[in-house]
Amino acid sequence: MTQLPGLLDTEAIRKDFPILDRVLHDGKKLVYLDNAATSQTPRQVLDVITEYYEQHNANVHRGVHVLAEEATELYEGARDKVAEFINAPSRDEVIFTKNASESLNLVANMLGWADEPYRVDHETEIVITEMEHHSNIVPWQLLSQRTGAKLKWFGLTDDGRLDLSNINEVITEKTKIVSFVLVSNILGTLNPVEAIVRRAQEVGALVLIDASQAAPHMPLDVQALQADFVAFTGHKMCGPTGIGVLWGRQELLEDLPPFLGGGEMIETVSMNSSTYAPAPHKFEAGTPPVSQAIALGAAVDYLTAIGMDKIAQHEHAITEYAVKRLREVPDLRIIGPVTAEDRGAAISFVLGDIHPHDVGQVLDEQGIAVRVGHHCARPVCLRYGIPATTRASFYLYSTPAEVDALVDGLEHVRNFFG
Amino acid sequence: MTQLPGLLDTEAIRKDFPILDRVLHDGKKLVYLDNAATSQTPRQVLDVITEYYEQHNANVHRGVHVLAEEATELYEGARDKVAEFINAPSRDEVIFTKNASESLNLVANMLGWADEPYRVDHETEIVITEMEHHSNIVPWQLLSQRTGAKLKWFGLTDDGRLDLSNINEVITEKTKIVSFVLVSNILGTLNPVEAIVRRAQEVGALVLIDASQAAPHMPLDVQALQADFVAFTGHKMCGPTGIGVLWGRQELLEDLPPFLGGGEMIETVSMNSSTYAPAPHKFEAGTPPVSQAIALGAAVDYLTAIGMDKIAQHEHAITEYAVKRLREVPDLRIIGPVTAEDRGAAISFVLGDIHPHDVGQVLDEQGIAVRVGHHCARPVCLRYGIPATTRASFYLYSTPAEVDALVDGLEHVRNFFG
Amino acid sequence: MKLDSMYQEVILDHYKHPHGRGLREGDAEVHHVNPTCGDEITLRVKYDGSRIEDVSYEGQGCSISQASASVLNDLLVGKDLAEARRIQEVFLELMQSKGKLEPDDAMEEVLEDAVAFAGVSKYPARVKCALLSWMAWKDATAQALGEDRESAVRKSA
Amino acid sequence: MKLDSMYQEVILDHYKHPHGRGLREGDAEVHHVNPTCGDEITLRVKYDGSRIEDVSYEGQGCSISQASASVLNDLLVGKDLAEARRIQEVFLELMQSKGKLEPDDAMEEVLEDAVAFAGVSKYPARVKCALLSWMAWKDATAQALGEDRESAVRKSA
Ligand SMILES: Cc1ncc(COP(=O)(O)O)c(C=O)c1O
Ligand SMILES: Cc1ncc(COP(=O)(O)O)c(C=O)c1O
Repeated sequence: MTQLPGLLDTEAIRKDFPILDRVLHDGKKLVYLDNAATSQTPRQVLDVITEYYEQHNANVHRGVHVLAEEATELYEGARDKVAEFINAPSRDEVIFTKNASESLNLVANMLGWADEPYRVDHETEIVITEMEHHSNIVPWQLLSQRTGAKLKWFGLTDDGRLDLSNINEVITEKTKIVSFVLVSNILGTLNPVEAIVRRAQEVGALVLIDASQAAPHMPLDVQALQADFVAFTGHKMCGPTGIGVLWGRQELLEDLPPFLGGGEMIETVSMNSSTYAPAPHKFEAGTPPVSQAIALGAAVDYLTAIGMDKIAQHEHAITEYAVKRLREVPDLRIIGPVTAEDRGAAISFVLGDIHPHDVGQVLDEQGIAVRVGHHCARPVCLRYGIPATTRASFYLYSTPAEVDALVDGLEHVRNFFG
Repeated sequence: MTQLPGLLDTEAIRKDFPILDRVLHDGKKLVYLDNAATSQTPRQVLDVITEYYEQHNANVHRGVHVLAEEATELYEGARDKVAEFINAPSRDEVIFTKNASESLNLVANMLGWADEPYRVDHETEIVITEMEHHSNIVPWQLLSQRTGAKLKWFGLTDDGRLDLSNINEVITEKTKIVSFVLVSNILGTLNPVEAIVRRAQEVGALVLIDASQAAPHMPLDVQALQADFVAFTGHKMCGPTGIGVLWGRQELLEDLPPFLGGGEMIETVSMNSSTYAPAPHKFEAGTPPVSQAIALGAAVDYLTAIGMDKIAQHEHAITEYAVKRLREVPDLRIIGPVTAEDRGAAISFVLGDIHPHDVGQVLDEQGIAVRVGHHCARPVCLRYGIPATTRASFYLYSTPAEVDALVDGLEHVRNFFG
Repeated sequence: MKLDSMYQEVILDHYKHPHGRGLREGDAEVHHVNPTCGDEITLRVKYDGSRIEDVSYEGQGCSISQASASVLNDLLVGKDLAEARRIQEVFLELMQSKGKLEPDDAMEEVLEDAVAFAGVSKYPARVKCALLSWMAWKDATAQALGEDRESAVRKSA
Repeated sequence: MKLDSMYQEVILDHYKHPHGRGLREGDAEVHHVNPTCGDEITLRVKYDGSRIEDVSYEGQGCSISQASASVLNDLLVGKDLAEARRIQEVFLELMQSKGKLEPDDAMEEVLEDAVAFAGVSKYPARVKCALLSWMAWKDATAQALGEDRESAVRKSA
């Protein structure tokens, strides 16, 4: 077996993930390389979900009975865990949403309804980048259409990086918000936060960072990032579906208006008017995703016990190996950075003129699960003149042997369509 | 043991709910009477959740690999189940949200951004009722503030029913939307849908029904209701947290604009503009609550196997018994209908001048879980001049013995504060 | 091998050597995409009364969607509309059969090369690829004949 | 019985016979609510320099929130602000102790009747009830002395 420096003990880790033992088709063992779409869920997290429903399930915040108190403590305890995980200055800055997309839409909507100085209107500008996930494009297109604000974006260089050469023209005094992805889900690129934040601060624009592909894979420190908001999603970091996070600076969360209205987010309600609870509750209307938040807390415990720095190291080693091996495949072109520097563990590529859909299908027949398509980042495909890509993405349980299986599988694809 | 006609075999049913065996404090068996806040979750649903993560977990819609196909089939299969459960004309009319609150906010936001003839603006009116849950008040207050539309509402009669005497003044030609609760979570009242829908149709207003307290407890037929939208929530009907439903008429869903933007809800995206997928996907931005939807499908299977009519019958019998027994308690005043006719299984009351918080605390000490407070329906408390109520609410596993325990517990409360 | 049931020789042939590809003059043009994977097709129809004079197309996509467009061109050009509709319906039925329909002689007579897609119907994610051009044709026809513009209307951002 | 640790005689006494209840003249008035349960209090403070001349209040709520306001009135009226702040802090510490703090003599000296709330600190949902009037007092004081209006500002719909 290939040995690389910095690898985790994947043999032990893989025992925590029952699904990795699954056998597909006629005896092919699952090679799961679709982690950028969603990660698998360890037994430790599943046990917490079951225990919650078997022992503590109740609606939170509003009860004096034991179950309600336990459920509330578990739910709010999960908030503490997430706050610590991202080094938030205060637990009250952690808002639970249903996914990263809601987190991003939440910010867009808050700014659309905000008072000055935050308000986005027809005299202001919004800045994103060409490598955003659709979930960080469409909310801003909608906001721009609905307020008249101008939507601008950073383009990409040929090697899959942000083109910041015109940063002073893109981010101007009119810019109210700059929203960009920390690690691209299609290119794998890790973006230079500091340069963007510095310019945004210069002009007094708020910064929202989409950390959906970062939070699962590397230590995340919202204070070090110096952003105003950070969004990510539970199902990509060993947590369940149905849970996302928005972190925001406390003063902003105090000043900004609510988005969804309803139970839990109020202070007092009469038919004529209502006042709102302080953040984070102001932004959590209705019964929150209680068991999902608790399970995310368990996922955070799981990841922390292994160590986010160790996970990053492991993925870096795997990525380095994968880039090297993929570059040996004839006719294969990596879309995105072609080294392992400043990149995450998602690698997109095209294979000659074989359509990714066909690549994915033939790989699947061998038990290898990759994603094909535009990966919710169609502008990137347009930018590089390709209809779609095939993407392999790794996580803490990925092994060099799985990289080898992918490379062998691609050989098979080439023969099949050769 | 008290035998009532129409009861379910609760002995068998209770075996499905592990939490009901829980012992609290010093050996007190849990008497869970907080079902209007959230229901408990049967083993059948928990098993489906675990099996999903251990066997099929993948992101939906976008993959060609086996897991992605299985996950998609399970997720879309859950949509079929829910559609059948509510007798929806088409499965594409079922939108998965995170809870009923999001479903209600979704409609409010669609109408705020809609084109004519749906658009809510400063020349139009919104109609709700005084017995709405905060989740069906605050979204309309926000919409009214943000568009200038006038918010109007039906008042309540002294016996806890809607006062429809001035229906023609409340619902007028200016009314764009009438949104009301089918069964009140605080009063228990079952509202007369037909009269309201008829008047709304007369003036061309849309009708949204909040069925959060109805879907879990009685057969729900969206076609029979003749509403335009129906909202409900998973965690009150044996499903998990983190999942809600909005049903809407297909033509409306086609015509109305999206709310949250992002992955999954698009047809095609470029930096300059996007087009949207047809409903329901248009309204499901980002990775949906996959496992939660699947679990809700399992909950629907569970409820259907028992039979919604049988569940309604059971609850009616329990409610009748509970109303009778509670009325025997000295100084107890029921807030809401004092018979079991046209009401659900949530019964609010006040006990002399003992504050509900204290009532709840002393009951809890005996293992009896009730909810106390304003139940996210503070205007109802204001209307009846009370600070809060104690609420006992029943479900398919509730027994006459639990009603007896409640009544004994209240006797204890009276002695304690006597 | 299961894969061979999807990637029949006939399909790979059409994919590598598509028939009637390219955009020519038409009475109506539509652009359809498969949001799942980004497959796209631009398709034009030309009618001579109720006779299909031409179906021309451009697009990008996987072997299944490309081959399917090529087969469509083969099957429909020259046919009368009623006949073409029947072919389309039979093809739709086959594709929605989840691999449970074994094409019989009658079906083979109607679908010719298109029966090769029977294996694709086992793969839900790919059924949409196979249907892309057929849905586009249906839509373009409705537009050309001014029957029903409904399905062509999509809210646009 | 665990319940008795919450509902101490002292607390029930204050609840049934509250001290200093009613609204009288003051330098500042605040209205606080506990969104969890709807408990409300309107509270006024009157200062004579740094001496608390009066704390008057009206409200509705459970035994714990009502008794706590009564005890507050007992403890703070007539005290100097610095001393009152110290009492408030000790009470806060006790309430946040989750039942793990056994009040010693020193604490009893400071809190007098208020030590009876030690048992309440075991019930997270009720801690807010016990603190409602104390938070209102802190807020009203800040307003009366014009120190810090921050905490009084709430966005209103
Ligand atoms: C009548 C009613 N409407 C709406 C809701 C909101 O449901 P959720 O909290 O799941 O959003 C509830 C329950 O809390 C309810 O009882
Ligand atoms: C970079 C990035 N942003 C946002 C999202 C959206 O996350 P979700 O689908 O959980 O809302 C994703 C994943 O799909 C992503 O990769």
